[in-house]
Amino acid sequence: MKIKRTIKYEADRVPGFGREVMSVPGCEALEHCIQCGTCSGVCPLSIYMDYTPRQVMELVRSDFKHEVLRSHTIWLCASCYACTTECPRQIRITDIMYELKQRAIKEGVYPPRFPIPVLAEEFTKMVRDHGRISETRLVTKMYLRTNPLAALGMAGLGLNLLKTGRFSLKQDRIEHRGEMEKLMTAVDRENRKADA
Amino acid sequence: MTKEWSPRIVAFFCNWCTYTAADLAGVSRLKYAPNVRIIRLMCSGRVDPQFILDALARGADGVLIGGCHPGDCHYVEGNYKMLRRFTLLRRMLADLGIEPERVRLEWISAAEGEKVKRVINEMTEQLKALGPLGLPRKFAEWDREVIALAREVQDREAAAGPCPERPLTPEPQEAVHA
Amino acid sequence: MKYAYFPGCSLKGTGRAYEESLLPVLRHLGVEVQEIEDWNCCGATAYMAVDEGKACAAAARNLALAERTGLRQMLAPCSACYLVLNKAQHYLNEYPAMRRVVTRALDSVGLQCRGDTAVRHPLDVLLHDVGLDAIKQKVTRPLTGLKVAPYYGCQIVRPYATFDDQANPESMDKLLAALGATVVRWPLKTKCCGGSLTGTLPEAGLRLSYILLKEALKRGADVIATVCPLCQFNLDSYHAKIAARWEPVRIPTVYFSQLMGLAFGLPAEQTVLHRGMVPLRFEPAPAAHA
Amino acid sequence: MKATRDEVRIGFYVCHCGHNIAALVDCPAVARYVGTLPGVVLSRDYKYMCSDPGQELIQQDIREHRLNRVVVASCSPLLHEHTFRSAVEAGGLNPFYFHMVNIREHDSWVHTDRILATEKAKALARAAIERVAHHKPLEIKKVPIHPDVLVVGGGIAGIHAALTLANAGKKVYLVEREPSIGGHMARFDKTFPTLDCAACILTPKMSEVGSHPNITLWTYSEVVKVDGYVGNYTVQVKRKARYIHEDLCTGCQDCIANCVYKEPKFADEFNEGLGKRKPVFIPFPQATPQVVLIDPEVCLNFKRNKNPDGTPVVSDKCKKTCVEACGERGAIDFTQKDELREIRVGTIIVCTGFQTFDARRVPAYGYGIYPNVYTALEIERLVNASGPTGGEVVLRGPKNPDGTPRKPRSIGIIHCVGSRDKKTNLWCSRVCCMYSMKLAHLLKEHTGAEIYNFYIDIRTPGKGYEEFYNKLLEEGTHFIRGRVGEVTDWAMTPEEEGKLVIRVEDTLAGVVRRIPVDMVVLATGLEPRADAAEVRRLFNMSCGGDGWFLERHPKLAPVNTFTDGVFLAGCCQGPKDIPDTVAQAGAAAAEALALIDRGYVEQEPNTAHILDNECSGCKSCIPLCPYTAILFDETRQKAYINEALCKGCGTCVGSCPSGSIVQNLFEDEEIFSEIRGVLAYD
Repeated sequence: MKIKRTIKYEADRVPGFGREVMSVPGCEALEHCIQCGTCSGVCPLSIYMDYTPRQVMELVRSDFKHEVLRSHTIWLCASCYACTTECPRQIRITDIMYELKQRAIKEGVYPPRFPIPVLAEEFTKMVRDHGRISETRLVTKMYLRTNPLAALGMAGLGLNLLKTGRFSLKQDRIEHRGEMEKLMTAVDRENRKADA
Repeated sequence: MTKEWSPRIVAFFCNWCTYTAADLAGVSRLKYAPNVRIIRLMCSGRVDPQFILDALARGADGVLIGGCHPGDCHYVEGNYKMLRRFTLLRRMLADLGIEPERVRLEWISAAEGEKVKRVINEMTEQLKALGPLGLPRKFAEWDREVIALAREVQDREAAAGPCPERPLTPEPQEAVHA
Repeated sequence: MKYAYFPGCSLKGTGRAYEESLLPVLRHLGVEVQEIEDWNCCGATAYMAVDEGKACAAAARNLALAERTGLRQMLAPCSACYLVLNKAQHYLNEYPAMRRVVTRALDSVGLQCRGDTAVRHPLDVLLHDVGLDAIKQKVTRPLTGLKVAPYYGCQIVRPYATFDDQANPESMDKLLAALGATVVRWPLKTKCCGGSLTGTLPEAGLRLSYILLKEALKRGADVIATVCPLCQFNLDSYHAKIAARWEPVRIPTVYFSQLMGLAFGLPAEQTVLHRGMVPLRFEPAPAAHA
Repeated sequence: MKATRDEVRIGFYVCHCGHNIAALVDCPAVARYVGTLPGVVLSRDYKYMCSDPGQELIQQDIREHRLNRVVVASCSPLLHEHTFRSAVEAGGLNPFYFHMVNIREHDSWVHTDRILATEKAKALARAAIERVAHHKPLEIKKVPIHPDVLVVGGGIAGIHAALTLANAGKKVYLVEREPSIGGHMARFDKTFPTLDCAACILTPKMSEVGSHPNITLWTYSEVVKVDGYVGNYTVQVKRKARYIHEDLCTGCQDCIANCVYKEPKFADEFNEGLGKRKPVFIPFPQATPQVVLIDPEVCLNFKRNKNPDGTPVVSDKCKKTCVEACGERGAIDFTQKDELREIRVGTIIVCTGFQTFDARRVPAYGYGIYPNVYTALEIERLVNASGPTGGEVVLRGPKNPDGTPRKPRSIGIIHCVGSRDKKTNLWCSRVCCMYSMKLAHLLKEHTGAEIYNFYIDIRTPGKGYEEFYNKLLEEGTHFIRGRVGEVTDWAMTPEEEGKLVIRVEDTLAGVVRRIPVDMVVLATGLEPRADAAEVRRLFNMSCGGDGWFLERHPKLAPVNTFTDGVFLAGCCQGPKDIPDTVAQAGAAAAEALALIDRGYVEQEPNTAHILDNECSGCKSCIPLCPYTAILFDETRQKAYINEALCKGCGTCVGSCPSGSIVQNLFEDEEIFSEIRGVLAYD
């Protein structure tokens, strides 16, 4: 029998983390959470989560940063907004999940070869470089980076897409190339200014 | 000025709704800007336009009037009567070159402590942006100008030589607003 | 009626059947659309997970381009685009700090965004601008006998849509009924299809698609009608995997616009039913009086 | 003017109110500052001015220092003006030689900067000093109180208040909108936590109301207009046509038995539409008064269209078997019209109650979509022995294959429906936890079903309430802490087939669960009645932001309103259970009695009068007065004010072009000096 320490010490907290998250636009209402569990009750993916959405909310509020950023929950959120519309305290839970994903990516604390952040990263790169997404190409790239074997398993799907005329590895792009990159650099610059 | 300038607001609140709402804001420990001095009246209908002009003339940068919501007046329709006078007054103020934002009428019910806070904070910010009205100082300046002008006329007339119909020494000028 | 049209990446790729069927239907109803010049990816759900400022900037570039057309209304058929563009507009109007950053970023590429273009969904436009009566008039081959499960998915009713009820949307129900189809009532019409998780975490994602397909079949539906390229993809493309993991639940999933084309009697290259992996086999007969 | 100034001797007191004021206002500094102002002979700061020693201090100073004006800077005048006026009077001065400065509610409690708060206190104090110099001695007027009382609403609150007053010998008008008194309580089966039957404890009180010589009971009636003021209200009551002469009906119900409709056919309001009634009906067996009524919407003797004035058109198409059955009693009258009655009362008690939250507003719980989803009030009727099923709990949905009604084997009770939710009502409705547990107990008793309670928090603050919770736990009722996400009818697993499935996070276990049940009960919350805003206007009351009627003070004046002589009781003021409602109704009755038995009310002498010499006779004030207190003397061409009618709003004063109207306590000079005072700092 393998046993694990589950107690939390004050040293496990990162004081200020909760406040920091709650200061992000869209995340303010978290302070009103009454832990009713409606979010988990309506979440179609809560059945796979290590922490239910409700627990994530409490962990954020209580500054348990490491637990939250390492949880699978934030990656399982499919952005269906059911929790956000049903929450009796109008907490924008989906937006909080986005915020937590961002922080996890920035800090690089997600599991290696974990496909979801990789997809997000490839996605943003493609938008930055080309302005548009070529889905099949994007998905192929994601599989190659995370699980090449699974890409083989998807071969049947690719074939079907090809048959229905929906498969293309051609990269679609906007005319004003470089404009997206310029735009994103400008956002970075403005954010840095705002932080300073 | 040694102290940073901060607007002064004189408020006329009706006893039944807005004054009570301000009490509620206090009981609820809401925090708002300390720039307002509240004067209690029984009804906003009691607010005489002269009160507003007098407050501005004596150095207020803004005047806030608080009454019950339309239809809720404790005295049936005092607030409507006020609204009528207020609309006229605002037009007049604009003609005098006083920004209409300086005089504000708000319906605040006894339950709306939160609104008292919001309105006072908003108005304080607005007046900060507008800057001081400073009527007393302006009056003093005008008075000085008027007196100086009168002196000038006297001097000129004196220089022009005596005029048989008029006495030589003019009557002393009194400051109009001092 | 003229709208700036934002197709989005999916409608040019795996979801091309949506665009291919929607545009002829709109034309048929006298709705003009003008594709926004040089639009870019809206940012979808993935971008929000990386940086909300950039996500807003990417979306705002499209809003700015739409404003340039002078058309005050923008049509966004893809659910993700519809949500993201609306969300960006909300953020720009609610958070001054965000607006500042985005305005300056747009400025660096010579664009301005006022943020006052109404971002609208085709269902909204069809029901409220065109009207069911006008649609009914165009129906030459009513879909009599076809049992359709209307599937709205998540992102057009939650959280920013105002054109339909969040819990029980009915715009597509009414539209399908106007086409002569039998509308199947089911409680899953706004449940999540799994989104991008079908690709990234199939066990979790596909299960959601499986539940939808199974329930639609159980309620006697012949076909599922969708409004979203990702939903259509998820419900249409993974039948083999779903059958292997759980049980076969074969039922076709098409865009509502394809069903409209069918009812309007538009030619096959405008209903593009051949693009579905599970084919819809239904030939509506011409209306008796037509 | 200079002369009066010289005579003025003001005493100034600034109150620390413990730390309430002193924490943010430098009271000694305020006292020092005020001490330098002209006319002030004495300026003190003191810990608690409202305490006995504080008041004695004022009296002593008046005598020793020959003060003739007093100013106290402390809390809101709405709280303690009366206290200090009395102290000034006890010191030998006219009580109106006093003015109060509010530096607590309007200063120390709402600011954060000590220097600025102190500055503000000084400015306000200075204004009062300037003002009080102009005060004049005034007389308090006494107005007699009409001893009759109007009680609006005949639920348990109204019933209890009316009986208390009537038993004290006062004449009471009890006006109820519905055809019978009893309110919500009459529909309940048992009451928590004692489980005594609601009807058993309520009906004796109802019949006592019906037969009490001091109570005039008007059911099926509504108050439509209220005029006057404390002690002297004139009220118009609309008595709606019930097409039955109340005084002739004996309650025999022969008309019902002989109605042309052999079977009851129309949804019965009292049973939440679960049962049926005829067009001529009595709401429920114990209805008070025992008088039937006819529903013109469905009675065959009326046409479905209406007269232009909204009254139904008599068709005379029906055989009128009811009239035949009534025979020479002749109680039925199809031509009856709504009737207006006017009464005079001195005090009013408003007990208009609540409405239950409309469960359709939470579509995720499926009310109105799935037949086996019920509201709690429906269950109250379903478990009641005199309810539509005779107390048998059977499902509304499809029957068994053999045609017998299905009985639930598992039941989910969802708490907090519509409550604690920013999208609907943010407040906790206070009674749902307890009534849900009561229903859990009753349903278990009736069906033996497996019962699940889904709650956010269990709230049992009441005598015997926590013990009741404990009893439920012993009975094996499941308690799952989690707000239900959704109720649907799609099955994941074979055991879910044909059931309603509740999806919820069991937050204590930290897992998401799907629980199939046969019946779902929604514990809907309490909310203000849809017409609360109109009722509020009618009686000149205030509503809180949430829509409940506002009490004068949440702790110290819980049954008073901002209008003197109008009191509140029961759920119209906020959600509460029966014991609290009855206690509040008793309190409201006691407040009314206190007024009546004193026999008079004191009126603030803040009325207006016209300076005869200065009135130009322009008549512009006359239409402004809502009380028609301003009259015109044609011979002298002057206006004059009937001070008995004047309420003291000052609207005429504010608009008199010649400035010839004076309002006591709010004279122009008093207000101008206050303006001068608040602006004279820096």
